[in-house]
Amino acid sequence: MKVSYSSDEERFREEVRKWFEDNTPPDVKDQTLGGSTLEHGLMFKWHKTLYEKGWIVPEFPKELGGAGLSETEQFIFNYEYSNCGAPRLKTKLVSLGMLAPLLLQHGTKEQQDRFIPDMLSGKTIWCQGFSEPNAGSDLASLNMKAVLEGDHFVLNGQKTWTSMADHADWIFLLVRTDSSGKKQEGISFLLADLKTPGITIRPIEALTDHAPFCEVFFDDVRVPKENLVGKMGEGWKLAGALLQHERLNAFPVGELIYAIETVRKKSEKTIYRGKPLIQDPVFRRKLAALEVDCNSLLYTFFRILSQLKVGSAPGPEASFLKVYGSELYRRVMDLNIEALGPYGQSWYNLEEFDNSIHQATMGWINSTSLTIWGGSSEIQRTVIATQVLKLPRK
Amino acid sequence: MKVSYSSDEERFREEVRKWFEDNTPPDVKDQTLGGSTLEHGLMFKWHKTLYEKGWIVPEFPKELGGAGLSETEQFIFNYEYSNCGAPRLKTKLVSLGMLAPLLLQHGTKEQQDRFIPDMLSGKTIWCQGFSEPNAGSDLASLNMKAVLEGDHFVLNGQKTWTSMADHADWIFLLVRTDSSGKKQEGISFLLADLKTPGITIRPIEALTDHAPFCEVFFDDVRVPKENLVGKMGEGWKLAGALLQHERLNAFPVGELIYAIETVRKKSEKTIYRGKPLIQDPVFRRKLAALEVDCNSLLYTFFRILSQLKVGSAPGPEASFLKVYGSELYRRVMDLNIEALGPYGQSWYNLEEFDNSIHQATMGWINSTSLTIWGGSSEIQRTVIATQVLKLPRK
Amino acid sequence: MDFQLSSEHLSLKESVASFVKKDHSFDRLRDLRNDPLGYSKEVWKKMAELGWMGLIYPEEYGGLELDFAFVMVLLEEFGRGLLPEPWISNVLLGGNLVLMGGSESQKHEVLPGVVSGDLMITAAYLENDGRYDINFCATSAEQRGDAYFISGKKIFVLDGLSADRFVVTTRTSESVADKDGITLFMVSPQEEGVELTPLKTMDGRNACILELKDVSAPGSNVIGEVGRGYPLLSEAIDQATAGLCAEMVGGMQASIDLTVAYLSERTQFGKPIGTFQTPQHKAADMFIQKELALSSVYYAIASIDEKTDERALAVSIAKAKCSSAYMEITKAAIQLFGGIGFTNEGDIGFFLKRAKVSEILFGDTNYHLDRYTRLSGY
Amino acid sequence: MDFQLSSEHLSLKESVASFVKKDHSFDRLRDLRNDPLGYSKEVWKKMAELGWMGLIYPEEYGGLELDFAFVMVLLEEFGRGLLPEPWISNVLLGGNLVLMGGSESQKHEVLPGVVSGDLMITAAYLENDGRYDINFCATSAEQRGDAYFISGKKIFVLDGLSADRFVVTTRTSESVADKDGITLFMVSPQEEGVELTPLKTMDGRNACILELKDVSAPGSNVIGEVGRGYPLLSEAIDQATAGLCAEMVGGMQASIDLTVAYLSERTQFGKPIGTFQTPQHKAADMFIQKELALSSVYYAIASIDEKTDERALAVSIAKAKCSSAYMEITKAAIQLFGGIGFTNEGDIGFFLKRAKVSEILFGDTNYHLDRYTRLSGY
Repeated sequence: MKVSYSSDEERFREEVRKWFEDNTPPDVKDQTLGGSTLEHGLMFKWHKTLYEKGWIVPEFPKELGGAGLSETEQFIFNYEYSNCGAPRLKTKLVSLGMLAPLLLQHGTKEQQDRFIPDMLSGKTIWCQGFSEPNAGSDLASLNMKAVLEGDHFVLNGQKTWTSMADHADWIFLLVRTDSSGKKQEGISFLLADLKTPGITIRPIEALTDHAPFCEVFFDDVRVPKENLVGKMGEGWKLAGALLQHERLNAFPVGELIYAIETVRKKSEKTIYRGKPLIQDPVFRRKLAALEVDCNSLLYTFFRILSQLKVGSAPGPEASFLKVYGSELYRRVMDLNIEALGPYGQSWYNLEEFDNSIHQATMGWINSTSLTIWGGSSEIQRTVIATQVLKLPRK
Repeated sequence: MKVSYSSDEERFREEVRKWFEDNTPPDVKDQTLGGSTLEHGLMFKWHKTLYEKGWIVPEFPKELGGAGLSETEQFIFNYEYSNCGAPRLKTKLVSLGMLAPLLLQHGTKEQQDRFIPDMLSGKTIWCQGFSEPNAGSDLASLNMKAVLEGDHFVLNGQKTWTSMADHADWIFLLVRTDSSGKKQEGISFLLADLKTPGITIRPIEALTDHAPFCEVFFDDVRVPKENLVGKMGEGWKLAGALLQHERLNAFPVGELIYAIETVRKKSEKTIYRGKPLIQDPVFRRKLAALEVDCNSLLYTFFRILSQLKVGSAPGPEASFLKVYGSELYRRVMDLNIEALGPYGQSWYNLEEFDNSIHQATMGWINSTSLTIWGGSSEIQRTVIATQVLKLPRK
Repeated sequence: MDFQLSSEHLSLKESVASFVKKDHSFDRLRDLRNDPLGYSKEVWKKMAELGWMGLIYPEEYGGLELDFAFVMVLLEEFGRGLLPEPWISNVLLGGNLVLMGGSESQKHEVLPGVVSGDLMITAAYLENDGRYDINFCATSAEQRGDAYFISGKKIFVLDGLSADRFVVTTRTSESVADKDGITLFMVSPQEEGVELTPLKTMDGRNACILELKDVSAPGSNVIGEVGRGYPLLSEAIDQATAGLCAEMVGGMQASIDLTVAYLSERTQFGKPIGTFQTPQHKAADMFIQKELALSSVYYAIASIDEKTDERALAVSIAKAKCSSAYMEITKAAIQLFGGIGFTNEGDIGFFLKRAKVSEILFGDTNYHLDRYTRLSGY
Repeated sequence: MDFQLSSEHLSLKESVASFVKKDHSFDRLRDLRNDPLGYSKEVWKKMAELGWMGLIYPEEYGGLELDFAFVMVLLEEFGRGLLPEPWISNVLLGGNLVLMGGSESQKHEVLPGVVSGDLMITAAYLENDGRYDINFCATSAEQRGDAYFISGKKIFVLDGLSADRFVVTTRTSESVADKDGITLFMVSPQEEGVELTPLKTMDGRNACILELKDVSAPGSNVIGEVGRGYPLLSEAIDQATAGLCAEMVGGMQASIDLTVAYLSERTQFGKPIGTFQTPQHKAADMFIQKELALSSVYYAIASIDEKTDERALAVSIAKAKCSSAYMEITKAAIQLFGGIGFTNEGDIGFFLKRAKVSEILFGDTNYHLDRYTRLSGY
């Protein structure tokens, strides 16, 4: 057993850290906590910078546009990326983070060649069309119809909670191609150009007053049948594989560590009754308790990385990373806003306020939703209970 | 609206306080926290003292052996009783606290005359036979058979978690007299003399190393049919009425206040890093937070008392008193043991230790079970959700 | 001991409830987010016409002279609908300071206007580095001749953007965190040297930063005695805090009602999500928290009404309890609503934001637990 | 970075697991509650024969000289079965202090006996009013001629009732709470002036109060240097604490296994209670807590193994995390078992008691969070 990184890994870490220090634009730095607040022009520019460096999807092999990083290097990379305060890139999250790996495994050669290069360069932005108004936690109940007519599927229905749809070019979809059997079995996986006639996009305003997601309506939308991924009726299985792939990355621990570090630094600078807030015995105790939990989660990632090294992929038990991570992140953001004192009640866009206040209040609001998206805490706990602990389902 | 007691109530409070101060034997005082540790001889003696004072069941009308207290006076009485540190009297808990009110409402004149006087004097000790091995939370599933043969019911089956059965004289029982219809409908309510042939009692040792409850086995036990309370098949309704009556008293808030006061006094005397523990900023903050919760619960009893004054009996919403009270009591006992430092790990019967350590460790163990007995927290939360908030059952 | 509401209380409750239903809506809240004031002067005027500004003020100034439980009833209903009008800051804070400490001429100058809704008055007492401590006061008032000259900066002045008068804490003696030596001044925003910076709070209301640069104020603008402003301020803030707690309980109740309705109606996996045990038990916890918070509010309100020595303690208990309860309830509500709970299209999110602002207003849980500790003598 | 166990580790794990299964049972625990020692000398001897006392000791003294991860593997399995034998106090505390600080002759006197299981040695360092502070030491050692004379009282000496030797902290200079000026002495219970008062812990093990009244000890009984005992003690306690954390994680796993089995088999309302959502989600939380605690233990064990500068910090993180996790898991387990969980007839209650004792042993969560704060420099 060893706690330290190897000297190669340490060297890589230093290289990444230094590069981000030197190359992250000031207006991209320290934007992590606020969540979805990075302005879109800035995001595309930052995408391009990373693409040119070859780090837009560093976990991919070099021949596919990545940097061929090992699991540990990838972890180090993500950790240091967060550590510079840059927010997750929504321009790559669903495209390179989810769809590309799926296409590489289950897509046709044509699909791979047609779509992946533009994902890398940032030319094509993708969004994900899974949830529907009546299919949230119960995703398999989805209703959106796709009927094959000649060379085209004809789509009718609605998707919702589609992140970035109003800035995206393409969407990948779970659609119902068969309603006769078990509900999981009639689902297929399609790719659609958002410029296709019949698609209407309506942004949904979140509690942050931004619109990070949209409703997408489909009215007799014709999608060429070569845009089917996998076989007809394989959609549920593909979605499962895609989510499987995401498990380890479902919770960005680097952002958590960045957040708790932010709280610590802030409380060193804030004055309370003549002393730094961090010296207030109750505050420092809360901070210490959170740091213990954050460290334990970080060590858990180390432990899972060790398992990955010897080839055991994390199964459903990795669900707990997302449950615990999101709930812990929420507690960190609670303390972050607590550190602000009266300023914690303020909303954004006021010259008087510095960025850290803006990040704290937006970030706090955002943190309340992390336990909802990507499989709510309730769903994940049920997965742990039934799939990991094997408690009876009925 | 008024927060203070009336001058009559204040006078009564002073009288009760003074009487307990003067008349509570030293070996009965400060025994509340440990739970079920009061030795039985002592308990009977204490019962007799209260009986002679006319305070064994002060909420009863004078003609029935009580002191005819109003709801508020009764609250004051219970509060001050706990405040002297005397533990709840198991010799009256189920007899006068539960069965007697039921007999007064639903029993025959003969049953009342035969049983209630001996409950008052402490001559007859009762225990309650509701739970069975396979009917705990799901009480209506009870299996114990009672078949009417001539003038007698013949009982076969088993009860469990029967408090005090090994010191009791009589037991009241829910038994199954009909298995044909809905499971709630075939249940009847019986009284049985524990000396009847065919009854075997086996004490169950609790985590405290005491045996506060027993299993009671019935093998062809013959119970005269005049010992039926109410009509055949009315048992479930009667049990409901009995539990209804108990709702407000289901959680003894006086004991909670006594407990938190104990923690506060202890932390004033304990020295930590050269100062009283209560001056440790983190400890005092925890204490303050608990005191706020304890006070809020106390005020809730005040609020319910006000409602009782104008005649509105607490409905199922009063379930929350027990849920919150027992969970809060557990947190108080956690802090109580925390205050002890290394002594918190010690077990009893050591001369070196004073009573407060004994009470703390026993009481801590006991507190972990309060959320189980008398309707578990889970059951009570379901009651609140479905009966108070009217959430759909199916 | 009596926590019953009289029929007069209940009749006010009914009037307020029907007013909130008729003259207010969540869509009004949505619109007001883009309004710098965050409330409607028209609605404010209507409230004044109903006599609500003068609820607890003496008849002499146009008030109804009712007991403090009416404040609870009124604010609980405001809280249910999240009515954004600045009742607490005007009636319990600014106007109340004049009522409790002002000279007869000050009272006659100010209170009738508060009662009629024509004069807006709030208090300015928080400063940078003082967090929630109301005794932290670096703003100086220097006497030169007949007048005082005030310099300093106040932050988060509640509803300060529409105020016609500020009651400002200043230091006339002792040092920055002392309770003695604080003097209250009435200052109008038109005075030379007064500068306002508008702020918006998370729940869309207004506040401001108030900067005073050598602002002149005659001695007749002192409220109460020189150097003796702290007890007045403390009393007014306690009353405002108790009022806020009542408002919070109303918000808790509304959050629970909305959540229960949603759980009963939204189906997943073929049945209403309210039939699942985890949502049921969470909803039960929301109910429990609300019940306890409500009791703490009754106690605080009755303590103020009866002017018991324990009223400050009772207020800190209520604020600590309500802050955590409101926060827990609204967080749980968002979680139970899922995605829609996180949008401005649903109503429940407004309660989350109000819960956060309410938690912070007049001191967060830390502040009140700390104050509770000191007041109970350990 | 590598948190993998080698095949050697896994093979020890298997041996220990089968030993625990064969030579231990919960019924043995039930019997041992009435035994003053709370463990079996016979089982102790068997463990020694398997070489486990010498696991990390040098071959020179009969040990196996293995790395610290073997300690984790061993204690995790002990923790699963709640094996009550005093391995931690003897090997990681008493013997370890001699190993780290003793002279060659002390080592040769003590360590072979520890390895063979024939000599029992523990450490005595807690005092009244010192709570968990290991630097709090009022026990004096006064030099008179060639010998020291020790007077004082130590509380909760772990497994002290069967000890043949105590390593006792004494103050030879500085004042009561200083880290400098603490000297370690080896003292045998047969010395004149030594008095033992037996204690029983909540989980049925033994401890004692050790009173020393002018007990004479030659200078050759000093372990390490005079006045420099604190760093040795601190290191040994850190290792013992890391070991305890491994044991705790084993207990967490066993508690979860027992609970899952019960939930799957016990039926109410016509189906296994494990099908209800609330028990399912509670069980999931138990699992989550255990996973995090386990990671903190890996980190602490590996830090000790690698002797990094952060090992004390890593130990305090692990102890804080394991204490709260073990407590939460066992409390939830009792609740899920219902009545049977609260009896001595079920097995799960033993874990609740062990969790409480483990929480307190070597410093509770407050102590370790406080220590974490100081070690991380704020």
